[in-house]
Amino acid sequence: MTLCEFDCVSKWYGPVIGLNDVSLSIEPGITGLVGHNGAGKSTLIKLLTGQLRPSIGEVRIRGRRAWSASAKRHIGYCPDVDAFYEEMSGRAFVRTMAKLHGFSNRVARERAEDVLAQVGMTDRADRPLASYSKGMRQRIKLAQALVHDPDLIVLDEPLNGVDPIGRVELTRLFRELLARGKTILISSHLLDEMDALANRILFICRGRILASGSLEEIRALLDDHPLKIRIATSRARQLATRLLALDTVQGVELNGDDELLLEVHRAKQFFASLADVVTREGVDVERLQVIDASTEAIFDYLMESANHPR
Amino acid sequence: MSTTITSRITGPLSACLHLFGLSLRRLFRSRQTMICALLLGLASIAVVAWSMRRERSPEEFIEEIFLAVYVSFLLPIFCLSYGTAGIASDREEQTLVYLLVSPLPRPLIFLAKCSASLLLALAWTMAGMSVVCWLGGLPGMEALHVLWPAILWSTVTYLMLFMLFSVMFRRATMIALAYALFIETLIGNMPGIAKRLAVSFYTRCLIFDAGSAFGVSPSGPGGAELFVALPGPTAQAILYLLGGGLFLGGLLIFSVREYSD
Amino acid sequence: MTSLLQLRQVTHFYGNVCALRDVNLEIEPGAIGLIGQNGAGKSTMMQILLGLIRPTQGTATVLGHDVRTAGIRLRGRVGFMPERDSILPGLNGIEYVALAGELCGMPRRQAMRRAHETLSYLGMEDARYRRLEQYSVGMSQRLRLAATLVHDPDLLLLDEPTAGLDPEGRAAMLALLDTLATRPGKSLVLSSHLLGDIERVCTSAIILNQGQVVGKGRLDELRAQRQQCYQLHWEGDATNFLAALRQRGVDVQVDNRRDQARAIVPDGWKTRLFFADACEHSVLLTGLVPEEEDLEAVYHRTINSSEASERVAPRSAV
Amino acid sequence: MSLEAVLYRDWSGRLRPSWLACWPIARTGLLLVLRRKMFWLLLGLALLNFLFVFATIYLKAQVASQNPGLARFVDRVLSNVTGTGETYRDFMFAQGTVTMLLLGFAGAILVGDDMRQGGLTFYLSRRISRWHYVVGKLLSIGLLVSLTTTVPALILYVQYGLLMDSTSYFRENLGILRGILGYGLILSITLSLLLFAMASWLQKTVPLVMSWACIFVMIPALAGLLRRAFDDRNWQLLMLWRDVRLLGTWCFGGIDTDRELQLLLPAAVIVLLVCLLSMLAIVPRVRAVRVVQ
Repeated sequence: MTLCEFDCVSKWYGPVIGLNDVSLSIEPGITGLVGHNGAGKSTLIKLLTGQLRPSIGEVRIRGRRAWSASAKRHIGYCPDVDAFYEEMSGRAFVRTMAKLHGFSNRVARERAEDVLAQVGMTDRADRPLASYSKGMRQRIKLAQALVHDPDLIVLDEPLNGVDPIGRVELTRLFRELLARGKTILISSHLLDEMDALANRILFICRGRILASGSLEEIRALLDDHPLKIRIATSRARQLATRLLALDTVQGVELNGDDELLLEVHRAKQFFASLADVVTREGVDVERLQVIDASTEAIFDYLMESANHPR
Repeated sequence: MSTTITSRITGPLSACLHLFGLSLRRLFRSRQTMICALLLGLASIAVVAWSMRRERSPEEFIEEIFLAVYVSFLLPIFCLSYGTAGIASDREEQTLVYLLVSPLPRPLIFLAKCSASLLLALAWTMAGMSVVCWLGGLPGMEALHVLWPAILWSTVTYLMLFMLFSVMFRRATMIALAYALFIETLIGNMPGIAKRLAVSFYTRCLIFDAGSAFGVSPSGPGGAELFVALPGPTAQAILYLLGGGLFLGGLLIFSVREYSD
Repeated sequence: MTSLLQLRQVTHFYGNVCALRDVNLEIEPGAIGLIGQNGAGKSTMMQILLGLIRPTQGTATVLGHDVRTAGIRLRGRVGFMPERDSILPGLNGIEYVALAGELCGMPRRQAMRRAHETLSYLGMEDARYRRLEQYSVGMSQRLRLAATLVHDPDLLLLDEPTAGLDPEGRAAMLALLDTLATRPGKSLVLSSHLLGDIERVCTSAIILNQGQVVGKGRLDELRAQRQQCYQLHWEGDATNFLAALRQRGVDVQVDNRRDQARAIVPDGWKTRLFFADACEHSVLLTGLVPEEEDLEAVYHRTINSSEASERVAPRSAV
Repeated sequence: MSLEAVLYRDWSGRLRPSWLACWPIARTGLLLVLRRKMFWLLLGLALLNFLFVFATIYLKAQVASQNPGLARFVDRVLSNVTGTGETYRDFMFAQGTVTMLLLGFAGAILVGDDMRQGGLTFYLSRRISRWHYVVGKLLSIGLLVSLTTTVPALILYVQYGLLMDSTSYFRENLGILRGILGYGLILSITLSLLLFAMASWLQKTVPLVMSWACIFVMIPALAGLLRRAFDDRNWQLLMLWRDVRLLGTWCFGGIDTDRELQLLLPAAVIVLLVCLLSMLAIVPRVRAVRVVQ
């Protein structure tokens, strides 16, 4: 039986549409749900975890409706809001959650220790939650999501506000969970965040699943997507003239005397030529930065290429 | 491994019991408890002052203390303190999501929360009543014997009403405050049968019915004619129905409601 | 016009805690950066400059006003932009800015006119009539700046104006501050813990540490004491590329992601060498971002290097 | 053609004295309150009583000119609206409940939120001192109180006079005007100080409304109880709202009985004491605020 599937699901709040005719099934591995804020990510997740009911269609977890209590047994949810029963310690919180899942006191204690060890919080779990750092709070949230050993783990923006070191550790943790045969759904508003993490990407925008596939497939789809690049150098004019001669460069904008904004396609080829030009001309580039394309921009691009296939 | 862990789940009943205990603890340790204690303290001082003077009859006790201070103010505030906190405070602190995604059926969640609030509210109203009556001396104790059922059922009804607020509104406490302090008083003092829309009307009906042996009756200009009391059993039946209806309403709304914030 | 501000042996205590100790400063009008970590005394300094608190000892004169006696009058000529909060939910943009003008003593109609003018100057024409609770962080930061500028102050005091902004928002805010700093006859004091902010906007800086002025001077002098560091991004197998860089004396620290690294370069480094090496080892260099060194390191060095000279020739004017 | 409009422009007008800034503070406070729908509901409730008295005055005038016999009957039935000082005093007293409710809920918006969410930083970093801010906010609360008491009472007064046959009502009853203004002023001052003090300490709406209810519902109930228990009317002094009413009666020149005369002085002392205590409570709160974190 499939773990989780959306069957022509739409959801609206009053006149506002949150999700528009989405059909998908979540496959084993790590799935990244990518979309900007307001694209429908949280609606999808709330439907999946049974906090909302679809207006049209059905969400099924192991064949049962997601809204029903029995479906929730299979899902562990790590919410995006940073809220706990603040007066408790981390350990007490996880135990409480275990008991709310129906474990007896003794089993709940075992389970709590087990998951605390999994997230690496065993020795720090007795401090009150209010004194935790963002990363530690994130781990406790993760621990409570694992406490009933669910098949599907849903993580809503788990890397938001976590420092780089914390990110690395959490990423490692997700991989360990994957190795133990869990299915994981991670949402994020940055495609780059999924780079090192997801096997499969669901690209969501304006309430619709725009693209799904492996990261490579998505990247390939986006390879031709024009990039915006910022270059700062003291010899901007000279460099601009040289770069204009490249056929990968579609536009150059001179921003002040020492900054260039480039629009390029076929990025790989461009970077190779750029290094070449810089070395040959002896120009010192103080900054070379790809300006992150917003998911909105990618959406527009994908819509465009869907409407006018080349 | 998955199956072994899942098989150790004992079922929704123990989870429900645990939620009940958890809610009870959290509610008891909240600020509301302090406010209730403070109010009861203030009232007690007044009652002590009242009872120091010459001998009093139970009738005077009921009219001057019980109705004026306890029924019109302390009772709704006690119920409000725990009733609205039931679900609205979880929602305010954004912790409701943990309950909503847990494999507990929603009606059971409501039931557990509701019984925790009810237990605490009943403890406060009953203890508060006992304290007030005890401090009122002999007339107070006499009154206590006949009055407690009226207060018990009023507490249940009030609490169910405030639980309903709690399920429906995010700012349940403010709405309930405005209701208890203003709308109840306003409606309760209207002429005709309009006052039957207020919970406190039935409480007073029950008190007048039970206290008739002491000669308690609606006072003030117009008195009984203006009050249009219902007979005790009718009032009691209405309170049962009202309490039950409000409970079912809260249960139903909580079961189908989507908390998307 | 005499000096912008003059602090003579200013010491301030909160109870037993010493927030400022024996500060002597004399500063000419211009754009001045105020650098220091939390608790270094920045906020106390700001409050003294605003005439909100009186220093326990010493005298402070700002724009010719003694802060002890002319606090309110002084605030008519100084604009202060607080770090956060200070938003009144329920008002809209134009009302908020006009209110700020009126509180500074402008007549109502003038305040209204000026509010429109200031908001459009800051590029917020479209958001003027929106409620403040709907503003994004960047917008509300700009709005606060507008409320500070509305009465055309001679001195702008900005407390962490880039806090909580994303890189784009920060760049936009800094560009704005940069143009503000060039207004003739006006000064600004910018408090921040990011050296990059100050570098972009200011010409001179004061470094505070534990309530004392540990460094002051023109920015180019401070800059000279800084290490150059870049964040590199690439595509392809970079083993040889990184080895080549290390050979040139670059200190390379590779991230876990294996496609980016931090490179601390030696003095006199030319960035074209990055590209040359990349070319040679067939690596695609896709990103090269100068990194702002953490302030802490800079001023620890400042403390160490300036300690000796401070003892010999203490407290020269900036 | 000139392009100067896009550049930064100087402004070199004269700045006005700081105390004039109290008015924008008060105005903004009122604006913030009136932007909430809930307060329009409460104001609507306050309007009900006003409309009732308004209609009564109109009805009486109408009937009096058409049917003197009926007029006497109407006078007997609606004996509380007679155009004397008592009419207006009772009207303003009756507005108490709604006013209390309005203030209880407005306290957090006017004062509490500023303290809690850093709005004070905004005010205090301008060309005003803390005391200008306090006065502005007090003015704001005072205006809110007048909006439900003094202003409608004044309108009723004018209406009553205009519906008379000559201007003699205005000429003979100047004392009433003084009474309305005096009572209104005492109400505004007392309540604004008390509300500011409580809101600056409690800040959030729920505890504020609870404590506010304690003062205006619980304590009066207790006072009534104690009065009956000891058969001593002096306990009535615990009811702040009644004390203010007594002072109001004095403003209207309507103190007739010895009983009221005896209570007048203690009532004044209590009201003054409340004001004084409130001020004492306000001072440390306002001083403690740090503008820069």
